[in-house]
Amino acid sequence: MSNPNYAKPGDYKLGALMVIAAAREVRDKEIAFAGTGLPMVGIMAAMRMHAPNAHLVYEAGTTDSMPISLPSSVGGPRCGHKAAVISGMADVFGMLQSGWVDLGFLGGAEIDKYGNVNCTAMGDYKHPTARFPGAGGNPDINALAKRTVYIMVQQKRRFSEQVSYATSPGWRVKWWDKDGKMEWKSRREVYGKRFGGGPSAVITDMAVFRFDEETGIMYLDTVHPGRTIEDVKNNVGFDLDVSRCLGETPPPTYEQLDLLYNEIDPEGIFLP
Amino acid sequence: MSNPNYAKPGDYKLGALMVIAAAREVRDKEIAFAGTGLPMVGIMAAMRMHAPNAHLVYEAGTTDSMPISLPSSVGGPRCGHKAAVISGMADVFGMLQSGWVDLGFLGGAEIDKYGNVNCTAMGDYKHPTARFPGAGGNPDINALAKRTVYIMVQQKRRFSEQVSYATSPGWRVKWWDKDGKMEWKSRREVYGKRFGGGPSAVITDMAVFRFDEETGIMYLDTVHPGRTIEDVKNNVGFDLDVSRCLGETPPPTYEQLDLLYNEIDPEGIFLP
Amino acid sequence: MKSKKQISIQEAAAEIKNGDAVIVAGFVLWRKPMAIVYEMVRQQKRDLQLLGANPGVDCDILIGAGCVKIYESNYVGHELFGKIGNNFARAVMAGTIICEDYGHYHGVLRLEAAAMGVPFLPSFSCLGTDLLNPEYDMLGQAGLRDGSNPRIPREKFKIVTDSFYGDGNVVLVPAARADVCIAHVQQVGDRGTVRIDGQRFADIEAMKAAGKVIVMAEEIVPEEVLRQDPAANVLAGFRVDAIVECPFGGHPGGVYGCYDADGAFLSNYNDNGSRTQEDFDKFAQEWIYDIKSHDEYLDKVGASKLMNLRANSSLKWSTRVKRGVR
Amino acid sequence: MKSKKQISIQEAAAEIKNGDAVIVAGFVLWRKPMAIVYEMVRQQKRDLQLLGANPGVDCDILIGAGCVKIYESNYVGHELFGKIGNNFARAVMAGTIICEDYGHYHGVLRLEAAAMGVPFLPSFSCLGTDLLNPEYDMLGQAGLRDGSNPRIPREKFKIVTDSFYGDGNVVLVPAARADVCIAHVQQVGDRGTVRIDGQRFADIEAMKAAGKVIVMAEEIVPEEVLRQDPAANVLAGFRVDAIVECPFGGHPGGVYGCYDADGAFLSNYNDNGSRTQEDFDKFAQEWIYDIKSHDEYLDKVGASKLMNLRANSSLKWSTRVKRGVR
Repeated sequence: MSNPNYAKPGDYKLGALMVIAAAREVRDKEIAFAGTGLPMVGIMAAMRMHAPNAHLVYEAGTTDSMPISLPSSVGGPRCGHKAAVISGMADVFGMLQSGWVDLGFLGGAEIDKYGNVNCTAMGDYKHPTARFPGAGGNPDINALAKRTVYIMVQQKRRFSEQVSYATSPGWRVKWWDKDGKMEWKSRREVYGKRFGGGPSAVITDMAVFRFDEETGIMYLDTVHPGRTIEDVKNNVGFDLDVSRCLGETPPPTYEQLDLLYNEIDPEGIFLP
Repeated sequence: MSNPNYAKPGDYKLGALMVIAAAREVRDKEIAFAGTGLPMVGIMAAMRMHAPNAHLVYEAGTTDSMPISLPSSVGGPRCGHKAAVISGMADVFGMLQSGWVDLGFLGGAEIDKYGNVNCTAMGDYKHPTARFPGAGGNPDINALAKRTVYIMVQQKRRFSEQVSYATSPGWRVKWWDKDGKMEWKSRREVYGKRFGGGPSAVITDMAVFRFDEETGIMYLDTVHPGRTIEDVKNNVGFDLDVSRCLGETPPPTYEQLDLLYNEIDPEGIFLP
Repeated sequence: MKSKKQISIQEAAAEIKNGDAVIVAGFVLWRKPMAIVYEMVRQQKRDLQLLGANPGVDCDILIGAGCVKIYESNYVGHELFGKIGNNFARAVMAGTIICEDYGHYHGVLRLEAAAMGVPFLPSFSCLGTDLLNPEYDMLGQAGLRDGSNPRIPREKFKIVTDSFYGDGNVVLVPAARADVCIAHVQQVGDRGTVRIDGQRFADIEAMKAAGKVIVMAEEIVPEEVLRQDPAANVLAGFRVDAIVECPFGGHPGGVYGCYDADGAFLSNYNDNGSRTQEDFDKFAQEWIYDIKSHDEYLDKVGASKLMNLRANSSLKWSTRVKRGVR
Repeated sequence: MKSKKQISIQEAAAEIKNGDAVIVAGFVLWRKPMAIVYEMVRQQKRDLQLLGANPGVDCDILIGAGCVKIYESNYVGHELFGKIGNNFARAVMAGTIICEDYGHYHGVLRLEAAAMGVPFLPSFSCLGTDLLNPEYDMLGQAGLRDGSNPRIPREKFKIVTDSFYGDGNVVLVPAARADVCIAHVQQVGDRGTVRIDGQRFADIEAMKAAGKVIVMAEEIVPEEVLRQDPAANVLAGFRVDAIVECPFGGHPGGVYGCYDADGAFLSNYNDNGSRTQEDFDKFAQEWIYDIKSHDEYLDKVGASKLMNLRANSSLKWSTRVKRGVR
């Protein structure tokens, strides 16, 4: 990757940058569980870049497939192309629960500084001001994969001190005692022997974030070209640690743009 | 079945009589789970006699198959012929546990007056004088089917006041409290909502037995031609109720013998 | 020679009674028995309890039409074609349905427990999330967990400690015991044996979890043909109560090997057919109430549209449908 | 082009270490990886803990050869060809192995629990039987349930009361977490994807329950061919550690679609090859120790015998083998 042929500002869209940033999170030979949309494109890009031996699992029941036409849904027929196994959800979620999945690739509506993610509702859960689709496989994949990468939209109200509803567990999580009293505990404590990892990176339209290994608190890793650290801070609802910022998120290369637009998503489904 | 063409003594073997007696226990449209051997032949005979719409399930994973060659094992390829479904054990045992199976057809080494069956060991379990193969699917099928028919050898030591080891539950069963203290309880009490029935008939080389609906105690139903009630009593290790004996077990008809020897088991596998 | 088990779409919907616990099989927008769902709306089902692991457009329509009292699942949306199920979201915000949220795997396990005949199954998922917040047990809050309804367990979940291996916290989720499951598959035998091509989702478990099973299929085929490859079948005919033949019966969803989801239809439903109750009422009038039969529905969708959606038989998806902006 | 995952029978057996918890997949006498089992005897494995739902001739041979310390399962016999596993029965009576009896379904559930990654699964089976007699917990009696061995759960079973539906007594059985599973199937892809024809027994669960998976197959085939019908495959290659090609590798057992069980061989094993330890030692000398390779074994069985056992490709079983007295 020395002297890469980075695309110049204006030559690429934000979506492409996000997808390539996501693709960089995939390591070769990993088993990855992806949701519909940009996560799917990110993994497929990684498999054409540096991770040719990664294995894709989709929650509706396909394992290690080799799509030649970009799926528009994790349940669709394109997900099954040349799969090792087409089965059902019990099979793939069982594989997840028994520790086989290295990487989960997910979205979310709201996140807090510990990486708890909300896909359910804003405001009071019982009388919400906004209702989202619900958990889907988000808590399962995030709880049981070794690492999770989130792809989200950067807005102050979506990066909260505390999420309205913790659909998916972060590094510090809610726990209720037998009397129903809530306290915050470390993810490691709650999952015990089953602890395998947790949220690893958050990729937004402004920046890439990671989590401190000790405290589990989110920090700024890189800022996308054209954005400033100040822009990011202004769009985060908690006091963000920017001290470890490495600088700019590398843009996609022209080769990568060609891959995305001409090979992976030529129809312009997720990358218009 | 009026005026049936019964075979004369000497024209048939005991095995044939037992199989036909077993076949009479099958009702049309029932879903039946059968073990290897005579049980298998009994159900196949019933399906050619009065129960053409019975459905056969074999524990290795075949449902509603239509064997044209007698299987010599519940796990063999002949079990799968023209099945509705070939799957695995989790599927068929799940079907059993969820209440779909009407009739289980089983064998056993020892039985007591309540229909508890031993397939495990004689004498002290920890230092047995004889060891059998073990439970197999016997307790599962007997516990979870609505009726069970046993096909066994008649010997005094095999019809006991109390079995050495209760592998498969009868009408009164062992139960242990939290401190490990054993008491006898009714099957109905132990299975609660899940109670669906229990041992229904025992067919031996001497007689057919059934169980009292109230007490769950075995009684003599019919005696095979050529045997007396006294013969049977002498080969039962507990005080046998013979007051309800209906007389002789009907022998097979010539048509049934033709069916058994020329159609179902022409190779002489289970009916030499 | 009509199969004895074969019934019409109308008869199938009539098998579902007001107040029933119903599982609509399929996955979000794949293999959904939409023709029956539409007919359920026409027949104005009320007070349904929707169980199952994979709701989607089916569920959003049933809620919009006022058929649903209780929803217990994990997701209502249309994936690429609409992030949120609008009718669902509106009903939850207005409190007109009781919404019991579970995670996806827990939804699958609830079906599997019912399929296996056990009251619960264990899992490690969702620990440390609001899905296990005791205050958010909405059926409990509504006073419906008193044991009087055999379809509503006394607890939403239970956390126990593993004593076998010292594995720590384990979540037990209750079986989802339904009155009826309606499914849509590619082929069903004339005596009811079910064949599914492609992903099976949680459909096998769903069909086993219900007291009554109604299977709609793209085609009814001779049982003998299905029995030539029994390992490809998923449920024996004696477990299926009724079958319905209905080509393109999953529209606007798709069916593996048969046709793609109709993305344009779904996007339009999301953008113009469900944003408000008035939008939905208009959509329902046009696409459900004013339509007398599935044939009429297909004609309204249009033959050329169906041919564009139809799957390439070799690839299993449509190579003709326009999906993106290019 | 040899597959990178392909190893020899000798290497496969060498992957199993003394003291390992081992699952031999297959069902009693069907799809048993016998060539590897024989080699385990040659390599004189010791102190094995045999787990799994469907032991048979494999288990009886391993016990006869002194390889086994702990047996946890439900049946050792040869069905029609020998009601009782003689070596097994002798070892239990002599107390030379620890025998932990479970019911068949509980054996399956123990594998399924391990496959799903949970510590236990619930069931209603075996209530009111000595299988749940607390005094007959033989690993407990041997002091091995102290939690120090991660393959031995602290309890044989646990009975709880259902609090969701008031279903009463429920048995929890612990996961069977194995070090190694060896399986035998019809086809495996060159990168390890597993295809099973016919009954799957508890093999899918068994392969998922073990830390290491070794799949022997009648033939290794191009991965691309298996991937043309992924719904017929049962396990992805990345979950398989090593593969072995071995035609007739299940002999004297049978393989669906490939060959019947060799009833004469099994009956002879039962009647003359295992009634006493001396009988077994002679059998083992002749059929295991004195044989250097699987090719030599096949030649000893004889080509005409193999052709008689070979399945009719249309029916899936042999129409040539003599099975009964007529």
